[in-house]
Amino acid sequence: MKMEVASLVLRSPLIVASGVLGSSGSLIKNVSENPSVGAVVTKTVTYKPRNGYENPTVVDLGYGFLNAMGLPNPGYLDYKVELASIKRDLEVPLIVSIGPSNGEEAGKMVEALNSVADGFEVNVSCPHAKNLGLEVGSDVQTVRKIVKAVRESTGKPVLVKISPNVTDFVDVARSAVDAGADAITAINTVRGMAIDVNAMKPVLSNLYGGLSGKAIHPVAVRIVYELYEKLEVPIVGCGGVYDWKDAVELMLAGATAVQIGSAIAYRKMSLNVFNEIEKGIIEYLTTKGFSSIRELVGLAHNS
Amino acid sequence: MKMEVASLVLRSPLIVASGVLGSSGSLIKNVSENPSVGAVVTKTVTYKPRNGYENPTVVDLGYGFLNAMGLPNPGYLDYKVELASIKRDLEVPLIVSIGPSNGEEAGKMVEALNSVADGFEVNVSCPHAKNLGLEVGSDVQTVRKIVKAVRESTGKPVLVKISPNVTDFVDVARSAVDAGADAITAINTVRGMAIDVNAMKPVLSNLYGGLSGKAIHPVAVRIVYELYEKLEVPIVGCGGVYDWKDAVELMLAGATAVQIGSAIAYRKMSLNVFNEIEKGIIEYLTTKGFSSIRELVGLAHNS
Amino acid sequence: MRGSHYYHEANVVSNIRETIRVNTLVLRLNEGLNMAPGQFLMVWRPGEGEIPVTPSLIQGETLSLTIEKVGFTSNRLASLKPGEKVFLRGPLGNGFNLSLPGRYLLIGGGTGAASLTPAYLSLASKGVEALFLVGARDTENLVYISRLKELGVRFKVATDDGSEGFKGTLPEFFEELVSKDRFENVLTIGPEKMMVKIAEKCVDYGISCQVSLVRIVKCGLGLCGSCVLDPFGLRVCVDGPVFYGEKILGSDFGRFMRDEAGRRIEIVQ
Amino acid sequence: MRGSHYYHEANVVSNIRETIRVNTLVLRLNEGLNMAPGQFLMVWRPGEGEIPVTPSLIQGETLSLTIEKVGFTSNRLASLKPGEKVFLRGPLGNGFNLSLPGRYLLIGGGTGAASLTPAYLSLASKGVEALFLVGARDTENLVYISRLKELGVRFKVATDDGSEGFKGTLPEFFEELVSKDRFENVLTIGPEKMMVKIAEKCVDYGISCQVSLVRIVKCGLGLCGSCVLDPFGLRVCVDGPVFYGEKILGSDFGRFMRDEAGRRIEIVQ
Ligand SMILES: Cc1cc2nc3c(=O)[nH]c(=O)nc-3n(C[C@H](O)[C@H](O)[C@H](O)COP(=O)(O)OP(=O)(O)OC[C@H]3O[C@@H](n4cnc5c(N)ncnc54)[C@H](O)[C@@H]3O)c2cc1C
Ligand SMILES: Cc1cc2nc3c(=O)[nH]c(=O)nc-3n(C[C@H](O)[C@H](O)[C@H](O)COP(=O)(O)OP(=O)(O)OC[C@H]3O[C@@H](n4cnc5c(N)ncnc54)[C@H](O)[C@@H]3O)c2cc1C
Ligand SMILES: Cc1cc2nc3c(=O)[nH]c(=O)nc-3n(C[C@H](O)[C@H](O)[C@H](O)COP(=O)(O)O)c2cc1C
Ligand SMILES: Cc1cc2nc3c(=O)[nH]c(=O)nc-3n(C[C@H](O)[C@H](O)[C@H](O)COP(=O)(O)O)c2cc1C
Ligand code: FES
Ligand code: FES
Repeated sequence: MKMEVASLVLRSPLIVASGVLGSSGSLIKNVSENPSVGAVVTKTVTYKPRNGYENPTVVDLGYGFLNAMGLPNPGYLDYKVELASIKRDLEVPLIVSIGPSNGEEAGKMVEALNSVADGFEVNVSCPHAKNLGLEVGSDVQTVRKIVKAVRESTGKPVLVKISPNVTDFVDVARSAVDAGADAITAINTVRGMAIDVNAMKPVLSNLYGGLSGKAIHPVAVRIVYELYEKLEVPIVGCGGVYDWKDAVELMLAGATAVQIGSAIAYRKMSLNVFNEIEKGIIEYLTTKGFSSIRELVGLAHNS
Repeated sequence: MKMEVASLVLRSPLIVASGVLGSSGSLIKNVSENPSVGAVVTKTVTYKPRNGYENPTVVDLGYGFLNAMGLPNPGYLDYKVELASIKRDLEVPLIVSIGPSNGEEAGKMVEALNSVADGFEVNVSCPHAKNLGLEVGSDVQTVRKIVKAVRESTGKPVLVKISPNVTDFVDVARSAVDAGADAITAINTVRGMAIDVNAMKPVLSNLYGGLSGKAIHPVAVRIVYELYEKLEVPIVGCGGVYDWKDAVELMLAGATAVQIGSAIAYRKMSLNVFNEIEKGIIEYLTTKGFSSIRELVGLAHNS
Repeated sequence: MRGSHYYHEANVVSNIRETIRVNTLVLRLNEGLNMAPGQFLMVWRPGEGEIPVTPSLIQGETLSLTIEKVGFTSNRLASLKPGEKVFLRGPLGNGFNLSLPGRYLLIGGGTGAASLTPAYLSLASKGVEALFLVGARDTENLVYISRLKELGVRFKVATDDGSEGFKGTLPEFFEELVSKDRFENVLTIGPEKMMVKIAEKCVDYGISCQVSLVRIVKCGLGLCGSCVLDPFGLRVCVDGPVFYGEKILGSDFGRFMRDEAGRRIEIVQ
Repeated sequence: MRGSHYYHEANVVSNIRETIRVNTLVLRLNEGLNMAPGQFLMVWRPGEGEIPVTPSLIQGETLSLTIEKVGFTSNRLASLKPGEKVFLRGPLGNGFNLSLPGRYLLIGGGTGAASLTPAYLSLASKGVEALFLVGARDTENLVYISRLKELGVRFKVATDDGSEGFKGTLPEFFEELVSKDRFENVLTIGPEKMMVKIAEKCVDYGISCQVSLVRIVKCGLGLCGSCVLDPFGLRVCVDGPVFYGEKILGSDFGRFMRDEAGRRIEIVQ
């Protein structure tokens, strides 16, 4: 199921979402050996190393997860070394996720990481990191500056990942595109909180976190659908993809490719979910008489 | 479990959420006979009658529902007659939900309905009605004008129901309080969409709708928690309450009372859910050594 | 529900004209629906609406819907051609209780004759004695008769003008039959005024009577209150559509329903 | 998980000082946890952190945790008083395979001696022959010994300085034992350098060896990648914490782990 997003050629439209593999380079390498994986987005890397928040950092809700990891990562310099050590052996494009707090950081990180990245995803949407993510991503001007700096530092495809927590997400996405983004990833997690009735306290040490998984799937579908009508660039769908139907739903809404995060949890050597989803999509294409996955993209729209 | 919200005295903190009983007065009356029901909020009534949207209007997601009913209702004049016919026999406070598109409509509706209402809930948060609900509720100025008009037309308690789809929901809530709201109801549904992979079209005739049920519970907890820190008025929690733990979670976050909507679906004569939740809360209070439910409110906060 | 994400797809195999106002669609699905007689489906055509229908045949992957053209969606459905698709949500609602002891009399007015057929076939397959009464204004308006014959259903006909079978209304025919013969159970689908009369007579005769109601169904899940039967607050979509007649006599049954806007309106038929 | 919304509440019944650095908390829950030996729990104190712990006793509603004070959270937990509460998430992870045939040798270093106890008791209750080796630097650092006696565990001691039992390290003691006696299975929890040595010897002797690893566990659900064992991409929290030694020899096992920020750091012990 070959597919193109921005100028990245993917052997499958299924992409590993940022964050769920941690910072392990070798894990990225292993994952890339799964023929149903089309690309890997790295854990978001920041300018300085971050330990992330204290535990508890995740709550299991049954129909999704709430997380406030706090963007733990070794910092872009160390991470570059790690990624460089595996880059040569990678079988799929490596999309490096960066979480800059301003344009200057963005430029420096991208320049340094350019040699190991096939593309970048700019995370302006993490709902729980101070001075990062959503705190920059809800301001249209800051997003513009950051994306501009990224654009000026690389010729490689630039994706910008947006947040569902912002009323005017279309404006944010559009300003990213105006500043040079080649594609939009939608969505990051939805802000939420869990309180334990026995402990009588919020569970997450950061108090609130980001909701992912099944619970946010209809939100992702809605946002992808709306962005597809408003933007000219490809959209990468993300949010609550657990089976092939969830993936197809995002594609019909307008996603050219689909990212998978939460569904990876729990499963032993857990990338079977990619194989199952790819198999399901192929069967669906056959049953419905499509000759390529491209034909699905945006099909739910009237035009 | 007596409780006071604004100046409404409730025999139980569990309130029937707006919309789930349709427009039936006699259904409201029957429901009010359940001793675990503390108050009933009516279906949102608008200035003019509305048929609502064409079917399909609801999607069952398993972990919640997506609905775009389109605020079907007989209009405030007819509805007043219906409510008047049952008001005398009601055993609980009747909170009339109104969905005005501007201050003038709001004032007229409240004046007319004043004689049948024990309080009002102003719906500025319906995520799918044109010129109503969220379309007025995302603009702080419009909210202020509408609430002011309501305030000037009644001495009865005024609740304002807010939307999770607005980034600055705190500003919206605060402007409602400044304009005279006695309490805030949080939350209405979260915008979402479902596309059927066989039909390859959005299911809802309105394309997108509002997500309710389990899926939005963590969002409700987060918003109630935040409003509790920022506002001085009581907060009525709403969103994904299916069992007593969900209700307690909202109370610990800061809700003085709790509304229940989606959980009513499916159950035969379905108000058992109220009895079960009340029983669960009472057991919880006993086990944890509380003497009144008031002690729970906001307990998850550090102060 | 979710398994089919969110609807079952069905192909129209044939479209049979029953009367000037009524057609029967024969559908084929990819999987059987595991439906009980009396349960209903929400039938969706994207862009053309979704309406509740109680199938007139349930046989593995084959289903038929007998549809009266009353408005936009039913007209569209009734004119579908073989190869076109419909999307089904369900089964919804409670269905008939077919395990009560004794003999059954089934009384179908209008498309109700069709919708009662699965109940008859289910009883017959269990060896329960059942008689089917089918009624209409005149011969031209009788539906599903040829199908009933094909299926080997034991039925009798009543027409208001006597153009076929008993001359008179179904309640009149029913009265005549029960004065001669003993039935322990009645199942009925048809115009509410007719069903009320039958339900009242059943109370007099001590016969258990199950009626299937029609209200405006929107969600079909007990969520929106659109289909409510006042003053009991029964929701036709989950507490029904089948009710015991004696339990709802005296309510709005046969007298009032609500329109799309929730206004209480009088039932004329 | 959700049933307990989101944690199980447990009361501290007693706090037993094992050594200067290690305490055992005896806890009482409202319900049993249905945990297998080798599985772990996330132990939360609101405002004070949450850490992974493999219980040192699992007996119905009674549970004990043997905790070494290494940082903020473990220090807080190790100093809890009776009546104070902890909140438990789990059981998590895979646990030991205790249905392999043959005799078992259990080798516990540090708090590992405590965490292996449920495995011993489970084997003993099934009548499987098992011997327990407990090791530490010196007598002062031996943990859980009195509890092992109470529980009737068949155990032998090794200390580096010979102040009690065998003089030498656990791998040395192990070498001596297997040269004389035959064991089909080894289970071990302790410092990784020690476990690597044992796992290597097991390969030589053709003994099945299960080791329990420690990494930085954050989510405990296989979601965040924090606990990964490179280069296999195994997640200690769901694929482990128990692994067959021969499967992970040559990996970062005993050599590298990742710190909270995901930096690869050398393992010193
Ligand atoms: C449980 C159930 C089972 C049914 N089974 C069948 C069946 O087997 N065959 C069949 O032909 N019909 C059946 N109906 C009725 C059918 O659903 C309506 O005729 C249909 O919804 C009308 O839709 P429309 O778009 O064609 O007409 P509209 O344009 O929507 O309306 C035309 C007229 O019908 C009334 N109406 C609209 N919707 C409904 C509704 N849901 N219930 C009652 N009245 C309505 C309107 O008020 C209007 O007067 C059933 C209804 C229910 C509730
Ligand atoms: C499956 C499993 C079972 C365990 N069972 C036990 C047990 O039964 N008894 C026991 O005492 N300990 C056990 N541990 C180790 C225990 O979880 C850590 O000692 C604890 O997390 C340290 O937390 P802290 O806040 O006290 O220290 P911190 O202040 O967080 O750290 C102190 C030092 O310990 C390191 N560290 C922190 N967290 C971890 C971690 N999760 N894993 C490894 N090293 C860490 C830090 O890098 C630092 O060097 C187990 C660990 C795992 C993964
Ligand atoms: C544990 C965890 C960590 C995550 N870390 C990141 C991250 O570092 N950067 C990022 O852009 N998104 C991160 N995300 C968000 C996911 O990439 C994804 O947008 C979100 O989880 C929705 O997809 P899902 O429902 O498939 O999980 C994280 C999600 C989870 C659950
Ligand atoms: C079918 C349906 C109809 C609704 N109608 C209204 C309405 O008329 N006015 C309103 O303020 N909220 C309406 N709501 C929103 C609910 O009152 C409630 O805010 C929301 O469903 C979240 O609560 P829940 O998760 O308990 O359902 C409706 C919800 C549903 C599911
Ligand atoms: S149709 Fe919504 S409750 Fe019956
Ligand atoms: S701790 Fe998160 S994957 Fe293991």
